[in-house]
Amino acid sequence: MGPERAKKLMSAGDAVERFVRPGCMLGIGGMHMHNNPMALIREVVRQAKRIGTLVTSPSANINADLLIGAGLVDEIYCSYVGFEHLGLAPNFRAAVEQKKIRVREGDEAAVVYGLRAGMSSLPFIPLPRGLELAQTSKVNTLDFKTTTDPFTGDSVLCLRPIKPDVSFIHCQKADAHGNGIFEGSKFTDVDMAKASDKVILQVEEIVSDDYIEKNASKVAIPAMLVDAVVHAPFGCHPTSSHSYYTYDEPHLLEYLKACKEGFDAYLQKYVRGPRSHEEYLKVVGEHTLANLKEGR
Amino acid sequence: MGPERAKKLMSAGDAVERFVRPGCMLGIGGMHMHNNPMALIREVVRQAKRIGTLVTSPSANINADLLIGAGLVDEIYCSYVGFEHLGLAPNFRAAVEQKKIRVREGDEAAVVYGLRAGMSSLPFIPLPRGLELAQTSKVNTLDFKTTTDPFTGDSVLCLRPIKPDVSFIHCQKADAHGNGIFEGSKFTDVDMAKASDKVILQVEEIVSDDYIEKNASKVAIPAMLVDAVVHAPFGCHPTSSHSYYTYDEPHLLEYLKACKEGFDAYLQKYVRGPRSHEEYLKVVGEHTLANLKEGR
Amino acid sequence: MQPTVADIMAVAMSHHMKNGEVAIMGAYSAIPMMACRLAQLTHAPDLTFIAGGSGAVNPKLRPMVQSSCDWKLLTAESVLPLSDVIDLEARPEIDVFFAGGLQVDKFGNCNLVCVGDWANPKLRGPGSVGLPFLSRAGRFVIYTNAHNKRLFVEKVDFLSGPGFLDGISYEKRKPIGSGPSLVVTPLCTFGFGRDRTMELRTVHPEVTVQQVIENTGFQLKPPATVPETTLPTGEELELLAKIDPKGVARNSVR
Amino acid sequence: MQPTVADIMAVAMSHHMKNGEVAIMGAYSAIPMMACRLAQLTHAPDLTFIAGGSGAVNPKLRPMVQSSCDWKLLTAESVLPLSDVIDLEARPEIDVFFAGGLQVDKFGNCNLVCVGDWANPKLRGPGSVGLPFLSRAGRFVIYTNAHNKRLFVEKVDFLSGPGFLDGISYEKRKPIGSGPSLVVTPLCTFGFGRDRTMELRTVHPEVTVQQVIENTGFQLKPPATVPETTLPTGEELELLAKIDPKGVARNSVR
Repeated sequence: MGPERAKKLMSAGDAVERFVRPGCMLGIGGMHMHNNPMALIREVVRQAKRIGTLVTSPSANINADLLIGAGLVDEIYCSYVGFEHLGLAPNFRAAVEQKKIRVREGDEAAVVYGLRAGMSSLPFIPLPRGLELAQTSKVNTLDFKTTTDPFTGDSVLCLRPIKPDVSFIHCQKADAHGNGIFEGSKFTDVDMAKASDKVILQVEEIVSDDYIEKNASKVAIPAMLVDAVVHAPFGCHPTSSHSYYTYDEPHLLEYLKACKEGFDAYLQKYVRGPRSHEEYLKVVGEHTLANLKEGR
Repeated sequence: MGPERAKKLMSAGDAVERFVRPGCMLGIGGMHMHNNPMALIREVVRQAKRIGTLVTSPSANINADLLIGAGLVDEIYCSYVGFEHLGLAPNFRAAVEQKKIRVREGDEAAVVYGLRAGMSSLPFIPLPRGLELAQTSKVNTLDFKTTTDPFTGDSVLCLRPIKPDVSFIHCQKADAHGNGIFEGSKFTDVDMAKASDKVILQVEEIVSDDYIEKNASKVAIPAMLVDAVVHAPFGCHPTSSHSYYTYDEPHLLEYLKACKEGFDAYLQKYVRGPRSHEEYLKVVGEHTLANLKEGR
Repeated sequence: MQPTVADIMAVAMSHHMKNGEVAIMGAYSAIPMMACRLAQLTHAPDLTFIAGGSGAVNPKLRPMVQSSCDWKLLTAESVLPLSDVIDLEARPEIDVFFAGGLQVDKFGNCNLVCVGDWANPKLRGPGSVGLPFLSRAGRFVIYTNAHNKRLFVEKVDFLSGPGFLDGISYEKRKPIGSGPSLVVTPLCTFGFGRDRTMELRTVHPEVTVQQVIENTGFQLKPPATVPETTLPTGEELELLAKIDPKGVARNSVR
Repeated sequence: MQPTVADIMAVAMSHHMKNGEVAIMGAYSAIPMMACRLAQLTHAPDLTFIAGGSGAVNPKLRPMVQSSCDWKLLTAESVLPLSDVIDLEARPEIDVFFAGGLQVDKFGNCNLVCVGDWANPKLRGPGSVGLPFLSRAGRFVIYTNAHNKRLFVEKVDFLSGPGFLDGISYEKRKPIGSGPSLVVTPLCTFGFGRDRTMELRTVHPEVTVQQVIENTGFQLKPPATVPETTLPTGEELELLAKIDPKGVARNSVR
């Protein structure tokens, strides 16, 4: 009963065009080779949107490395960019060594506590004692500063809040309004959504309002935080989407090889060539996708 | 397969005797007339354990008022003690007006941000701007102090972390190791468990290790935080246990009346008289309990 | 069907809500919840409301309940841990906060802590709970289930929820939100004037301006004619009866 | 059945874990996960371990996987949001933290950031991730999948994970945890001496002390006889084969 509600469903292209301003701070969810919102990321490359500052979960993978390889990232605030058991992140590595990118050195604490400060509207956040022993704060004086603990008089290391202008988050299910459900790990994605001004939610499946009502306790991202819902089955490929499909290790190895042997060819074949996510999936091939679903 | 794991199951009496030190800071979960861990609280009264500081969720009810009425609370750090649509909290009100209790005046922000600082091992936590306009911080200079925002130079109101020595938390299900599942609202109970040194978990139902493995994503309190698991069906009576039974409004009204007309009689009938939670339930009566289950 | 006082109050609050806004309420808020649900079913399908402590976002109110933390509220769109609710309370997204108090003063300041001096209270109330967040809300609505001189006072004895403070110094404190916007009582509705004090806007049916003046503890300067509060339409009354068939909220005033 | 290098490493780590402790590991930690599961199935049924980014507490490793964030790890006892894992990392409850690095120095300091100067790196690594939390862990175990002079260095080029710092000033920094306790490499195990530097404790079968010295970038003063690393028992080997039948971790070294 009652009047119709507005829907936030749109294509990846429309969402990126509308909500990613050139030069903005972009937050990207997912961790290691899991839940990376790749359909949205490939769209950023297609539209050649410059990213002022890229911030990711504590462990970035191809989500960051691809954007860096496409030459679109001015600055990265990062804790880890790598491919876990598959090795280093070649584009990230090369860009830093060749000084083609500014690094705001972070660590897990920087990202997690920084997002917390952002999501809770704290002016800054003091860190647990001991974390000041690492060298991170010495090479990043923009984000780490010291104040006085008003209760003990001790000097305390503090972090600047992280508040992305827009974030890309992938979860498995959402309704058309943006009530999002994770069917696996949440990583730091809920915190990132809460800390961000705008959120684009990429999902495997659109579910009905009724489904959400019956599963309200599973909704981790409330619709009020979400500005666009993008339906992108296999949208994390070549990374995994928890409980839907596993990561494509051969593709990731092909990617890593391409980084060394000619990244433009990779971008042409998989990113700039296909005009949409649907075309990308055709390039990857049904058979491959079916196998990844099997192997989840 | 493998060797047997230790179990943390014990009676309310044993748990309170073992983990509640006289004069300690006690945290109590539940909110308004829901999920109050009453079986444990009545046991504190039976054992006449003095509470140095009582801290509750942002909205306490009979959980705080009963302990105060029994004369066991030296100090309370509180945001709200009341009975919602049923009126004020008579024992709390009388104790404050007659200066029989010290009040560390708080509010929702104080409890929630304080627990967060406690659970995340932060030395202190700065508050979002605007909260300093309320009078709370002016009458509680123990918990609220000011420092300098190292990023802006502004003066910022900060809170002391809340770290209870021991907390009583009620959830609906747990295994014998303390992996706890809420089948309804979590209130601030997970935060409180994380901020506390020791946790006594009161539950409606003990479930198997297998059940937990199949529902791992629903476990909100990991066993490593829990020191004792107390099986207490209807352990929240006269408050509700979400999804298991509703609150006993006639009993709460009887309680409110008793506070004015002779609280000792209430304590004798319902708390000190019955020697255990099982005996308490007999005094309340099967028929009443069955009705509350119906009305959930 | 005759509207109850609660019906009239709910409709006044419902009309105050705009489509697409986010509202939040705390304890003892059956009428604001009913008002928000009514707004969703009429002019504001994209209104979002959060039932305070329960963490329920857009509860369907099947059935309507008294307690803000009732399990039945969890038939909703999502259920957040309270910690997340507090984060949202602190965000600029919250357009409307519903507030109340033991005392409310002419500047819309609210007090839930005590009558008399804090250190020597004549009456100790429950405590401030979420009222300090009023300073960060887009705007806020004050609702009360009574209207008398003990409740509507010249100056609150304790400042739990900051309204326009003393009026004069408000701007200097760099407020984040825009302060109180509407007051709904069992007798009338108030708005706020240029001097940031309460002004009588409408009186409910069968209530006289004189009655309001006599039951208000600060001076009112009502205009010559004060209109009657807009009554529920037939459609609104039907919807209210559907939302709350047992009268849990509808019969909760007087 | 012959033990693999990974088997020997896992058993060394397993024996280091005590019943009732809590352990945590980050990325690329298949061997530590296997070690903890083995400990649970032998002498430490009440050991708890958290598989880093996945948030899985006590994953059953059915099956064993390479990635620390794999969905398959969620067959576990509980699954925490990463934010909760970080809170636990900062609590004194974490008895053992598993760590590694691009470089590890003689004081047990770890570096995951860069080789060379941070501003002009010869090699840029992935980043520090959770290593700064080593300063708060009860103790920590360093494991590496290689053993050479580029990895085991005199002094790390970047301090990601604080070990005993420069040894001398360690106490003055009021450490919270007790620092590194064990190092497990494909060649040997190290402990730490009174001067807080690494000491060779055992060499794996078919490895000579001379080999270890030649592949370590800081000076070692091994005693006259260095015992062989304790080999897996028949029962342990059987359990390892059950935990990891496909050799995902067991065949991951060399």
